[in-house]
Amino acid sequence: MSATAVHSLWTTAAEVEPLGKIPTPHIEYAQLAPVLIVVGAAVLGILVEAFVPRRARYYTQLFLTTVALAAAFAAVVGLAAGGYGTTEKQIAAMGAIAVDGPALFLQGTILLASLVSVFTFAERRLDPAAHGNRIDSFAAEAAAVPGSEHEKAAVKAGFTTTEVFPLVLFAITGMLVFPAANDLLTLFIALEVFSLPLYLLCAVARRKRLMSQEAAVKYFLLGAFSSAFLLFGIALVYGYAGSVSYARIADVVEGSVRTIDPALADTMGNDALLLIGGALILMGLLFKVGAVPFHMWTPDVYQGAPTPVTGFMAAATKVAAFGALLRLLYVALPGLAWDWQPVMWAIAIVTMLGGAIVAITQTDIKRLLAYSSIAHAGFILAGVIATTPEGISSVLFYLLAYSFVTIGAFAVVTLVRDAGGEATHLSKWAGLGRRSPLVAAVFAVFLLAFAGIPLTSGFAGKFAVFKAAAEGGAGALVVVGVISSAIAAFFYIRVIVLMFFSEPKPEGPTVAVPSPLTMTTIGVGVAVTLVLGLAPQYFLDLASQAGVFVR
Amino acid sequence: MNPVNYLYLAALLFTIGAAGVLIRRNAIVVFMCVELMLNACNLAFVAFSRMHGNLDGQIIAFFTMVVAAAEVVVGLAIIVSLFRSRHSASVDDASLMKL
Amino acid sequence: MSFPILTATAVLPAVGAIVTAAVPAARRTAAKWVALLFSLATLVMAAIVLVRFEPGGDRYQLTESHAWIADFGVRYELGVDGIGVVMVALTALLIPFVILAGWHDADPVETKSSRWRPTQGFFALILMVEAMVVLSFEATDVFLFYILFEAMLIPMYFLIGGFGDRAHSGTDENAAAQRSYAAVKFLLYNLAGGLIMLAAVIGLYVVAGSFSLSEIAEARASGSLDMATTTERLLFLGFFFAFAIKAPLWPLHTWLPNAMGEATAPVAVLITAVVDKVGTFAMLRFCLQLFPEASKWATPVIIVLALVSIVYGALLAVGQRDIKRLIAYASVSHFGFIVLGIFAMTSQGQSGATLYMVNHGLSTAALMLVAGFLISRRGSRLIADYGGVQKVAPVLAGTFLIGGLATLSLPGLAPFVSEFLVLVGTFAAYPVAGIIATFGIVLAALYTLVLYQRTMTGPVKTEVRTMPDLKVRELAVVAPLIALLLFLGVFPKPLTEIINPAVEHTMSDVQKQDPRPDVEAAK
Amino acid sequence: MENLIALLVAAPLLGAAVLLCGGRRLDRIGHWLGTLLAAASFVVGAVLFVDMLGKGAEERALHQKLFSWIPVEGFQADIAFQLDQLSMTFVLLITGVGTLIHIYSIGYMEHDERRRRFFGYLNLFLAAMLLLVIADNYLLLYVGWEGVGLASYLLIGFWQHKPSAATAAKKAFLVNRVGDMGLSIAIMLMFTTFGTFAFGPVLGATGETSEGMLTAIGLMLLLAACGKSAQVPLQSWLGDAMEGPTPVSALIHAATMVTAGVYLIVRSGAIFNAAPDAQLAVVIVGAVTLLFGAIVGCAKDDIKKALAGSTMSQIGYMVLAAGLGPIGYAFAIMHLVTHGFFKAGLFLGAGSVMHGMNDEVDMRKYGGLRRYMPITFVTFGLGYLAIIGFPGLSGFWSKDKIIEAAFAYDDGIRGWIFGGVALLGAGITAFYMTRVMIMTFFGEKRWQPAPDPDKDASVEPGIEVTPGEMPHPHESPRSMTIPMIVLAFGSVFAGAFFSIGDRFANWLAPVTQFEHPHPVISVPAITTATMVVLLAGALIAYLMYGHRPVPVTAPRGSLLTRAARRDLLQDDFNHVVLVRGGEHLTRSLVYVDHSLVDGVVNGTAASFGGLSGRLRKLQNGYARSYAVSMFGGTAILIAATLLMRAV
Repeated sequence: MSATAVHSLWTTAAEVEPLGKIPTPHIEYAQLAPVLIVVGAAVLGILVEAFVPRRARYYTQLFLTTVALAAAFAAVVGLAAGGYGTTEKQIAAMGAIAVDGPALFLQGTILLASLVSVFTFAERRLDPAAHGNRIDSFAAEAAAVPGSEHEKAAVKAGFTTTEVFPLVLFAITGMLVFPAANDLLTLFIALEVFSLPLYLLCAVARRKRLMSQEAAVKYFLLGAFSSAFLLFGIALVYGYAGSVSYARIADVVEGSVRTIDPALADTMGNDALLLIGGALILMGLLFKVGAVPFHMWTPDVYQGAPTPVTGFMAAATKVAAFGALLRLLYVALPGLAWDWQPVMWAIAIVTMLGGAIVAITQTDIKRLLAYSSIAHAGFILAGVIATTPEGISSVLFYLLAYSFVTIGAFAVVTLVRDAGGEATHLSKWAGLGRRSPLVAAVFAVFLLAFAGIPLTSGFAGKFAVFKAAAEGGAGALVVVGVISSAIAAFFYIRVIVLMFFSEPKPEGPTVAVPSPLTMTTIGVGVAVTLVLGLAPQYFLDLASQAGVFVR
Repeated sequence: MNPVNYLYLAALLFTIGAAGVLIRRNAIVVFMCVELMLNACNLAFVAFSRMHGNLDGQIIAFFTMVVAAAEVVVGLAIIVSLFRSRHSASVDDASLMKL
Repeated sequence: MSFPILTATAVLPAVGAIVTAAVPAARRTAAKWVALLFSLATLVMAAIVLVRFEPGGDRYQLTESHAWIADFGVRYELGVDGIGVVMVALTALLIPFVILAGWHDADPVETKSSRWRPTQGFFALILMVEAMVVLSFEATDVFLFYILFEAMLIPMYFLIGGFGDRAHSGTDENAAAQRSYAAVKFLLYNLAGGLIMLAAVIGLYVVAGSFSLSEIAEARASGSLDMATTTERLLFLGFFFAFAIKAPLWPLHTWLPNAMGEATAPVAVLITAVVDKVGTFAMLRFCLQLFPEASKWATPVIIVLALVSIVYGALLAVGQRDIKRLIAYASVSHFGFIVLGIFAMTSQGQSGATLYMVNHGLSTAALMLVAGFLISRRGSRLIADYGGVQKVAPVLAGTFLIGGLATLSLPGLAPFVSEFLVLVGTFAAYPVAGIIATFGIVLAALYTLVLYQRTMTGPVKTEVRTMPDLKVRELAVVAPLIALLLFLGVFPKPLTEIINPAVEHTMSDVQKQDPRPDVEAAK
Repeated sequence: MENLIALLVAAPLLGAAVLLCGGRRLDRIGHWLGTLLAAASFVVGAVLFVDMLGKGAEERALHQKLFSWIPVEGFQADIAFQLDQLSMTFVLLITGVGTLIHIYSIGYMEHDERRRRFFGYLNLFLAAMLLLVIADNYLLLYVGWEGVGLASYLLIGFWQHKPSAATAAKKAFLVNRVGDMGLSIAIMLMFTTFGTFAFGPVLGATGETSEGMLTAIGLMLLLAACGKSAQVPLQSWLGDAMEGPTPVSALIHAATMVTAGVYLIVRSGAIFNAAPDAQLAVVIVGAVTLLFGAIVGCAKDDIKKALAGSTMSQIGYMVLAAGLGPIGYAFAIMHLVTHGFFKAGLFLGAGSVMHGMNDEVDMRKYGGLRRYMPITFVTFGLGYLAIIGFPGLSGFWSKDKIIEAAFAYDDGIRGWIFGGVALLGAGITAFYMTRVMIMTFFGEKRWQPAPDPDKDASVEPGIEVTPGEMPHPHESPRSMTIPMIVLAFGSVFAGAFFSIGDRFANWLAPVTQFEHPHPVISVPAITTATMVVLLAGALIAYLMYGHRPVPVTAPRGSLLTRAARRDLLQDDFNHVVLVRGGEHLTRSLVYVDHSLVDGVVNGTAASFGGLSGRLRKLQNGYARSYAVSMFGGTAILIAATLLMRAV
């Protein structure tokens, strides 16, 4: 930039309006109700931790969380009924948050998924009671060193980490905002708000604590690393467009801004800013999505984290992250489609294939599901690339279908236990079908849904996405997709073979009889899987109505 | 002075931070490097804000600081608990889960 | 609207499956009876369908159509043409025999656990398969068909992998290993085919904007839909690949011997006589109807593949040591004939192919089920372990022989009619192919008679000296099949009358005329 | 009247059904039932015959259509019958001889616990054979054609516990299948050429198509005939077929089924008449087989195998005659009928001999039996005279005519060749039949103790044989002798009855136009020549076997003899080329299927597994390496986006 230009910058900078003119922000509380309810409940939860006696905490927290999530969901439904999904859609909170179809649909999905997975958080019948205290899957006292006297004492005293409930509520808050974020700052904040609690949640497993902590560290460091990239990307895009609001960015990118001051003109000329920035933001989101090559945290974290948390993460995070991705690409950077589409193509392909291929040789059920989630991320990306309304709605539908299958599957994983807690090694699952046909059958249903066998939600979703992709002209992607689903089918089948066709081992694991909580989770999972498989029409309509972004 | 140079500096800092994340073993140091990257971002924001002559960038910088602080809290908690159970803050020692 | 009889025919067995599965573990026999009754009820339903179908009438009859998944342009559309109705009847007819033949196949060896209920599962799965197969024969919506085409793999998979043939060589462990290998192979082969087809199905929608056969046909007729040649060919290949795996056509056949070898005889019948027919049926229904041009384009290659299947399958059957694998390869050969008849694209060929599906179902069922009875008596699948059975169990041997003669399509038995029609139809269009295919009849005689000679004749082996003859239940299975084989061999008219109009429709789809005899042509 | 036709088939078919499905409770009356139904069918045939005689020559043919069998667009096959003079001849022969042999079997199979089933099979055979000859289209004929094949398969392998029998049965069926291929291809050709395969239209329209096509059809029909009538090169099964019970050999493998080929050719006369090349092929096949069978017959020591060779040779005569066209058809059929009488008689005689000799079949272990079983001796003797063509007996009339016709093939070299061959055949026939006669009934006893059935599977079961016991030959029961006597009558008089005034030829003329042959040399000359070679043959045989004692164990013999014992090595050829080759082929294909076709698939799966294993290594558990991949990924991402823009 030449000196004169700098000078002009200088002067324009001097003519900034006096601060007094800044309008006081007005917040549409009604439209933001879902978020506010959840965050409020989270804060309350902290207070509960502080003041409610230990014995009562579990029930108080469980009650609070459930009610809050239910209420929030009710609010979402109310908004949708109020037409905010379609006709009334608007941008709230000074342009920070969009209240439109995709946002509401995804928020609803997240809330429902969270609700059922919170039940698995609260499950405390799986392990035999220690010292007369029911125990759940979270450490008695996360701060205590594993195996130390301190820990033993905590266990003896029957401590439980009820903090997980407020934590999960905070995480959900972030996830609710994430897909609704309408400017890059909100995006970043929402990302952090749901990431930080998740880091902590990963660390508080009751058993295999070393692995749990390791998972947390890896997730945290890599997460922070990626969010740094994201932030830098934001900075660059801001530099390019002079604003972080999606609408503004889109205008600038398309060159349809009314007033162009020289500084903007100058930065607008420099596409590198935009492209690099966009790429960095994309990377930050793809990391959360778990797309190759940003996926490598997934297996380790999924394996190490307490299984309920894994289920929650796998489902809700993906939903939120894809929501944000969609909004970014469709609202902020549609003008850049020609640039990001080819890249996304490549990423989608390697993600589908990579996830499927590496999963073949996995020996731990949680890692297996992690890789399968990677493969599924690839399938969803195929829908994202379509850049058509069908693309959006197909992705929305897929996310809905996928999240419940995932939560259900992980809930089943929590049931299969031996002396060392959950028996996650595949060899332990041999002959499960003979021991407890029902559990095995349920898990088989989930696996078939993952594999995308017709009459399950997995197939409907896969079909919707592939159809959208094909109509969007990505036929080759569809072919790669079906090939990798064929590969993926192999390892899902392998697990089924293991469960049903191989003789049970004498020292095999036992299947714990869960409380109604987990039963509800699994039941809902199965129900949704089959309903979306047999009669998806209603939800497809919902998705396609919700398939339009506000701008 | 030309604000563009601040951008170069920001990029430099960011790269240094990233490199640090990649090469340092000690979790604390790695984490510090991440902080460095965040601050590089802040610098970039401020510089751009200056160029465009609007305040968004500077406000964002404040938000970033808060987030960074929050990250420190969470991060240190995790790292310390890891250190206490393993008596080592090396990132590479934490590799139970692989393949 | 009238009573949805087609849906009923498919729903009935499905309900039966649920009821059967719900029978408490201890009430094993009850479950069997429930299953049998439901299958018989389905047979009655199918009979009603057969009666209410008017050969002269519209192409698709008893149609039903309901909105299903609008977003995918999918409707729940059912309807049967002459071919479909016959296949439905065949399926409904065979299942009771399958159930009856498998009466004791799923009795638990030792009670594993009170919750483990193999018997209920076995019969429920069989009925599930029936439901899906029947519906797939009735579906006139490509998507609906595809769904069932894929979904029926799952119950089949559990039937193969979960209830293996108790007669096996070697230890239980490696038997279980072979069994699950066979099951996985079956599933992956067909799943792969199905997924390729999925791509084609989506492609079809993108091109045609609809899944309904009738709509697409109209669009083609009105010219509003004209596929680019390459597109049509690619889509055709996508569909055909899946069907060729299911059929199975050389070189995609290798899953069949494993599956049929490891599965119990009734399940093997289910595979080859019922499920695989969906593949050949779909070639007629979808490949020719949706992609006539591409079908004609691909004909030469497909005919060659079919010929290879015929000769290759027969030769491999000769080389087998395992009775059931032998029958499996024989089936490969027969499927070769069916495909040949379909793609010869002459009236005789296609009527013959359709008849062949029915007759092959009956003959293989007869042969395989008797083989199953034989194997269950001796506990071995190896041909070498038998000899002189004819002396100790003449009825068993006799029925086995008749089954074998049907397999080698002896004139007077049903398969002859269809095989000859296929041969004539092929010969009229492709003389050389017709002649090569004729070698199949010699090879068929070879493997059948070798099998019979080695197992039934010669000095009585000590192991078979005490072998009991067929029981009443077993006779009840075999006798009706044989009776049908004889009847349809002498009087196939009832079937041909139903089939012919449908065949004419297909012929007009592909715009083919039968080659006229030289004498007339000369005039 | 025509409605009776179906009864011809229905009666024995009913019998077969009842006997085979009836179960043990029918064991006691089964054989009577079977015989009764065979007889019934004969009666029906006779009635129809009388009715037919009542009509003029041209309107004698009867038609009956039961129902349309395979109605498919452009393809009509009916279950319909046609009973003309030709069919009628066969009907009478089949039912007549058939009934006699049923009666014979009652005694012969008396001790066999599966006699009921035996009669069931016999009835099945009758039904199929009758269907074959009264069908009015080639497809229905095909049904009968394969039906008799099946019956023959079942009957040859009737004593299934004998591996040799089972194998022989299988061989017979397979070789016949090769012939059937010819028939089905012929039918396809007819369909594509004429659009139908009913006798009337096809044979009527031969003028409208090319000679080439007709030749092709003719050759295919010839192939079929070769299979069924054991003509070279498909003759190998007939010798082994003698594993079956002797009545079977008499009925199926001498009198009726094996002559079906001749029927087919004569029936298709119109086609052959228009295709001289095909005719030549027929004649050649006939001539070759004629010699082949005769030579084989000379070397066999097994009485039935010797007779089988003779059958082959005699059918060779018929085929040769059939190949000659209108001049030969009538004589072919005539010889067929007479041969039906005397060859059946000979076989029954042989059976009776075996019956008396503990089922010994080796003629070297007979000798001097004429005193012990006079009736058998006389009937057999008459049959012998008939077959060698002793003047006045049946064989003389029929065979002599064929020889004449052969000389009349054309007035060139071919006439001489085929005539000569036919003549030579007559001589050889005289030789081997005399040999059989002498070795069996004359000379000194060469009986051997009975073999041990446990050690030697070749013993027919049911007839209780105490090992080591010397045979005590005795005349067979009346149920067996009566048929022999009846047949003997036929073999004596039938020929003369037919030939006086060309009665038979004229009877057939409406179906197979009849022309008088004009041989290259005069008829009397031919007759005398025949007599000469005949006497020569008989004389040589006498000098070789009657004059000096017959060794019990066969001498090594000349090369030709040894070859002839092994059916002129034709079996060995089959074994080496077809059987061994086939085994190798199948075995290698099994390997291919397993390691190539299947290998490819498994290979792909395995390769994915390997790839997966390698990629897995990237997940090495070090957070920093994950960071590297992220960093690298981002770098690529950025580079890619920038490049996109640059390009």
